[in-house]
Amino acid sequence: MSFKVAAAPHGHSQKKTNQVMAWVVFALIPGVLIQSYFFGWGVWFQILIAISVAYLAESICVWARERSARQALRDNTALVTAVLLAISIPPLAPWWIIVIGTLFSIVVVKQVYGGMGQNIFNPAMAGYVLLLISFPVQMTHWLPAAPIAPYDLGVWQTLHTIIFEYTPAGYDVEQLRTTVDGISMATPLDGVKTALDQGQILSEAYQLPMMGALAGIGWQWLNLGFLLGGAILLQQRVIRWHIPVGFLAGLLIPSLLAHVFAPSIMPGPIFHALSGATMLGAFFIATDPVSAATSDRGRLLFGLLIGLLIWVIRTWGGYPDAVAFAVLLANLCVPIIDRYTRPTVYGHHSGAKHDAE
Amino acid sequence: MSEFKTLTKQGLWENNPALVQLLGLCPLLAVTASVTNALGLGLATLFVLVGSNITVSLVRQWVPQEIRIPVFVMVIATFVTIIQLLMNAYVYQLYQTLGIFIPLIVTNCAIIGRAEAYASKNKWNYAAIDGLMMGLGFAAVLVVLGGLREILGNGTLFDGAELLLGEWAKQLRIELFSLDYPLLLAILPPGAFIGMGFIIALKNRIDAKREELQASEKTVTRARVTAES
Amino acid sequence: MQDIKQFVESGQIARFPGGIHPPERKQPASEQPLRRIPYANELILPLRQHIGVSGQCTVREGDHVLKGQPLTDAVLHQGLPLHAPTSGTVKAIEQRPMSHASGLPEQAIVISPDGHDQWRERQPLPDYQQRDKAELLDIIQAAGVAGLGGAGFPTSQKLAQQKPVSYLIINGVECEPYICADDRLMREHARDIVLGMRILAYITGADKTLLAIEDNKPEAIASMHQAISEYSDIELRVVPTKYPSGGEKQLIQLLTGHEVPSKQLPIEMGVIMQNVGTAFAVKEAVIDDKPLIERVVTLTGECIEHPGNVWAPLGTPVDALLDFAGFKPEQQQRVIMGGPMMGFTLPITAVPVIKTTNCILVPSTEELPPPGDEMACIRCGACAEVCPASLQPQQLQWLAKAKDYPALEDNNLFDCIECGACAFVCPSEIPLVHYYRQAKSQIRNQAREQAKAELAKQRFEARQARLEREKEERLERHRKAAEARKQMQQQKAQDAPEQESNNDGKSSAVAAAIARAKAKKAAQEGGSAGSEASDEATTQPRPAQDKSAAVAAAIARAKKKKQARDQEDKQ
Amino acid sequence: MTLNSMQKNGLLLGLFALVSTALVLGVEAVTEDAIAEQQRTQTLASLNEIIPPELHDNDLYHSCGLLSEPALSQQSVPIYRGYLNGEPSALAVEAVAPNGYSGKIRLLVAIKPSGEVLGVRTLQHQETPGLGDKIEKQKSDWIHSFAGKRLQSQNDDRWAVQRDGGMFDQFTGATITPRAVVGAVKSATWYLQQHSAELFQAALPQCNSAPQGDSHE
Amino acid sequence: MSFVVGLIAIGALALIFGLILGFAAIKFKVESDPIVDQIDEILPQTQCGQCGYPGCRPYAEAIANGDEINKCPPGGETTIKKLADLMGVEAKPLDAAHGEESVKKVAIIREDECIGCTKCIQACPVDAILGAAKQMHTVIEHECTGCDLCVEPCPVDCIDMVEVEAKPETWQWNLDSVKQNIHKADTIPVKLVE
Repeated sequence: MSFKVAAAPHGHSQKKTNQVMAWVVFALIPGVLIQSYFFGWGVWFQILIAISVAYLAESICVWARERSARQALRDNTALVTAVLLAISIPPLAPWWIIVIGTLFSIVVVKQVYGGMGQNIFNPAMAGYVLLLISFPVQMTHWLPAAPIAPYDLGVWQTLHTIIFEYTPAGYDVEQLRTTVDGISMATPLDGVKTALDQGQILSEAYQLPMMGALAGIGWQWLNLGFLLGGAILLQQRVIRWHIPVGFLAGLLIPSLLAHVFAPSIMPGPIFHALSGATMLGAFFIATDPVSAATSDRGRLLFGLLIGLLIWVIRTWGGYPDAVAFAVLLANLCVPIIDRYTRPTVYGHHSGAKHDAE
Repeated sequence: MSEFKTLTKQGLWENNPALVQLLGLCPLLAVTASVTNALGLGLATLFVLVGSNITVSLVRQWVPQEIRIPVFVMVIATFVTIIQLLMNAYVYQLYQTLGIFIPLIVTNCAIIGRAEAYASKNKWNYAAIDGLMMGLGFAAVLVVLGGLREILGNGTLFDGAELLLGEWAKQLRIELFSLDYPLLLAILPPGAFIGMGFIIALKNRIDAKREELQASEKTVTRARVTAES
Repeated sequence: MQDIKQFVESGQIARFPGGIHPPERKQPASEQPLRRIPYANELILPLRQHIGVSGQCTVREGDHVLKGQPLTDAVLHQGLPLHAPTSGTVKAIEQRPMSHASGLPEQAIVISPDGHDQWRERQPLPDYQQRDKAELLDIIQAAGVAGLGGAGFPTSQKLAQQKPVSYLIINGVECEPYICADDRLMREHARDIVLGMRILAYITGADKTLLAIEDNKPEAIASMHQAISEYSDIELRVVPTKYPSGGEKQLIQLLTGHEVPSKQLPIEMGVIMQNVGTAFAVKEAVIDDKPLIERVVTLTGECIEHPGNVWAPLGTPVDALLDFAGFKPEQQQRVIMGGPMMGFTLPITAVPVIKTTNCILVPSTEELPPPGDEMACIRCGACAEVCPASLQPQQLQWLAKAKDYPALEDNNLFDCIECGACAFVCPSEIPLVHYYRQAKSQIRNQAREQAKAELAKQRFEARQARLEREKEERLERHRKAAEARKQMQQQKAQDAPEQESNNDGKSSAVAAAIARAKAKKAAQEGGSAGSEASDEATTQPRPAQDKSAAVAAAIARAKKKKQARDQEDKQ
Repeated sequence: MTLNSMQKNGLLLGLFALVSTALVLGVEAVTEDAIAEQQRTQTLASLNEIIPPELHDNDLYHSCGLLSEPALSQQSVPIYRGYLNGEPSALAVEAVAPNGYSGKIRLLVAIKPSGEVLGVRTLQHQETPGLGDKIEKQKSDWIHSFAGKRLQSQNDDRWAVQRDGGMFDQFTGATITPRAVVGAVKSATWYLQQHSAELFQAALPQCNSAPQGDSHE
Repeated sequence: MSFVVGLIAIGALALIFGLILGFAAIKFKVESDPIVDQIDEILPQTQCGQCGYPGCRPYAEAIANGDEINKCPPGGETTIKKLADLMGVEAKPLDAAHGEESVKKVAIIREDECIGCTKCIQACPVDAILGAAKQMHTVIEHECTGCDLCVEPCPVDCIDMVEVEAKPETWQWNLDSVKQNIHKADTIPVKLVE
């Protein structure tokens, strides 16, 4: 009788990769619910479109590359990419925006680089940046949050807008975000930045209609929702604390210092923490292991770098939010970070050599 | 004749300066936002390449090994400056567009690369053909990339060709489609990198396919180290 | 060195990076007392059981051997002799499948026991302190004692290092899941182990003996604690349960707070480590004159009815052990020699227990699910987190797949102890250790190939030089012959008018002979000046004409034979 | 040996340098006039667009003077003065908007002595194609929206993009570029308005090099 | 005027740089790297001639002069990779026209069929065959490079190329081979140890 031959070790622990990815999607749920509450049904349609396109694109690529499609589709990485991209873009963006973005993420950023595990950039963020650079108009058309929105769109109206770029009543997105007094509503980050650029001081900027108690109306809750999701991931040990902590430290410490020194023109840490994609970035995007640094020290550094870049770009850059750019820039630095944060291997400590003498 | 054939194949395809040697990427990526620009820089580079190749080949006997690089650079710089002056004088509009990229031709490694690798070792007529073919290869890639980016980013082809070719060229302009929202990325610098990547990938794919097709049944006679004794 | 002393004296336990806590599953095997297993029908003793060269066989097929009688003679000092586990007849000396992951066969002595279990003459030595260390080392060597914890390195060799030893560490950690052979041995033979430790301490001259046991073995700790209570220079160190605390390097780090420098031996830092099982074997070898002929083996896993530890005579086939314990194989059954982390699967069970066999594990699919499909690495870093050597397993994995051997060595592949922690936690179920093993063996093979290429090059060059020389000699010969001919013709021309009537044929023959002789002499001189590497065959004259017929016949014969063979093949 | 090699290489390199330089200088001599002519035509074309021929009868190109004025630019900028029948009729100055989306934007701003803006042209910029480049007259009519406007005071808040509550359109998706252009035109206009009288009088150093013409990049 | 100044300035600069270069050329002359030796070092030294050159060294010289690096089947992928690194070119797959990379082999002479013709001895590039005229020949296994040059000359076809026997210590952890390995015991003839 002959027995099965297998490689050691003969046991296995911990979650499988596809389960890890499934947990990421699961932990996004609170944030997505909040987003759909404040910003309408659009996010669900975007997610739906993104997932379909992602799986279709992934299947075709894997088929063209003559790899096992079953395995590639089961690992759930395409799902994560699709959902992250879908919740990053404005919920009422036309359908072709998310299609182009997802295609770019999956085909160019992921598969062309060799598929799962091989991409040097975060696919969702690279797709987002492509969209932001190419279609800045559509990509900055965020509606004001529900409590201050001039219009309330139903499911059908939302779908109509996504498909035809205007509501059944004939309003386009630009009109939807314009209040009765003819002022179009920007996101809090954008609003504050514009106000500051025009020489207003922070307290004036905070009087803007879209500002809420902590940061922007809707946005503050959205960020808290993603923070909750992040806590779930940490608790499940799907991610480790180094990147989020580095990320938030890199963003909040400089903003705190700046706020202390120039309280009238530098927004404080609470505003930064609860605006834009901060929490989504800290817990869901920067923590993508494939494109992040690997060692613990390296991850802390990687997170710090992203946080710092976000603060720098938000403060002095051309775009209001900067999570995607910061993540991509930090992705580029990963090989260097990895190289210089390599832990000393057992027996290679200088102390060890000294003792040998 | 066969040398001519080889040089043609090398320059246009097998050893294409842009696709294979990856030389001169700086101007290549910078000016290929439209076909017109690409064509302009391609022609300028072609001219310099041929001129420098011939000159280098002619003087090669008198140039000692140690100072060959400065001499080649000087030859190239002279040609580039002359081109710049001529363009400035006679095709001013295009000069405005390609402006800063013309002096960059001096540092286009493809040119000094050819001077060093080919012209300094071969007769002037061969060197001229080499320069011509390499220049054509380079220009072709420029134009293809320029076309790709212009179509994606602008929906047109040969937009502004009159700047290069004169008024009649206005008819060349083709409007493929009118975009409300062009794919800006294509005409921005990252688009050049991505487009270039795809063109190189395509070339490699074609080569692989060709190799597959002509899996030649060449046999190699095995040398015997020891049989003769 | 001073730091180490300070650390050890303080009684601290350090930490090592990484490590994992796999389910231990030492029960129920650890709760059963040690049992003896009846001798199997045949005992298979591979000539080579450890790193190094195999010994020279001293018995022949059909010989009768007594229990404890040496079967091989250790050539040089590196090898270890092998002993008959019981009395019986040498049934065969042949290739048998080996207890090795490769399943490759090796030369083995097969003994069929006669049932009398008759000992050879023994000379117990209770007063080992009276003998000098060298003598004790010889005894241990002659008893074939090898390290029973891991690789089976000859114990006498490890002890013979001429370096000062401060600490003798006795490793009773046994961190790998399932395995409880040392645990059982410590519970039941504490006094013998301590005696062995005394002998080892005496030989090494260590200042202090540290006995390390993991805190998941309270009974063993209690039993050992009692046994060492009378010795002031033995200290018990209880280390927290974590895999792989039992690794030599990791345990040294735990107990001394220092790392063994890469590519150095622990002895360099004044530390030497032996397994508890080895200590027991040393005691038996020295005091009872009982060579290493049996060892404790854990039989465990859910596919076994009576798990437990047994005294298994070396050479006992694994199937005999499994039958004894009531083995009920399932579909896709794995039989693992060693533990679940570092053990290897046996393709067949007709392989013997050898000196390094500590466990036979037959798990069910539920308790140790077989690995799923290998997925792509997502660089999650879980492997780096658990690596006790602080390596970057994911990086090594990329490099191993890319076969970038120089980079692998740069990334310290050879500091990997193959503990399997990385592969255990990998969410993509990549058999990381397997890749490292392949890469390591390939790197070693490349080094071998390189050495071989060097040799080939030398030989090729020597041959070329020789051919060149021979060619020159031949030319020289031709030239001389031509000269001689010319001279002769001249002479002939001169002589002709004078001695026309003389027999010129004769004189030319004489001249030719002289020329030949000269040429030969010249050739010989040239030859002796050259190296002796010159091969005799090529300088041999060709076979004479009449022989060629014989050759032709031989060729014809060979061709016919070949044809016949080909036809057979076709059929 | 060393000396020999040094001499040989030095002389050879020197010789090559002399020949090359001579060639370049020769070509330069040949093309000099053509180049100057080209630049003149180019600048004139732009100038003539915003200062129509009926508004001046002098040679605008030669009316150029260099103005050092921190309110307009750190460097001295060329200023062109148009006269009709000896009377001052138009002023044009190069203004720089330093805060464009990607770098500086060079503009040509012309006003009547009355303060009314005659026109504005973009000379050079690196704004995002498809968005910011609508400040080019080829791409959009936006730049014409300045013509005929007047500046009431330095803090005239109608001189801003609509988003900031002003009267000028911003382009969809791009606010920074028009905001920068409006700001630069505003300060240039204010300066010209305030100083028009003295500027027509002032003796300014002659421009030695013509400005760069309209750019399409 | 500027014409003359330009000429003089550039000329003088060039002259100075030329002098410096001339000086440096002599002063910092580097002995050319014996690239052929480095290449030869990488080649497997089987001297099999499959590359089309008589021996490894001639092929090394050919590579140094620009020949392809993928003509060495015995060296296989590893050698090509190393050569690519050394020569700074892209590694490419082995040129199939020269043969395929296969497992390491050694020559074995079926001794009862050998007629003692010495032809194989002359063919062996590394003198790894022992024997004399009309005497049975044998291969010194650990010196055989597996080049198979001796196979063809043998008039009675008594030389076989057999795979180098795998040993546990040289085993490459190829788990797929385990199933075959366990059957090897049956095929290996039982040998008595003297």
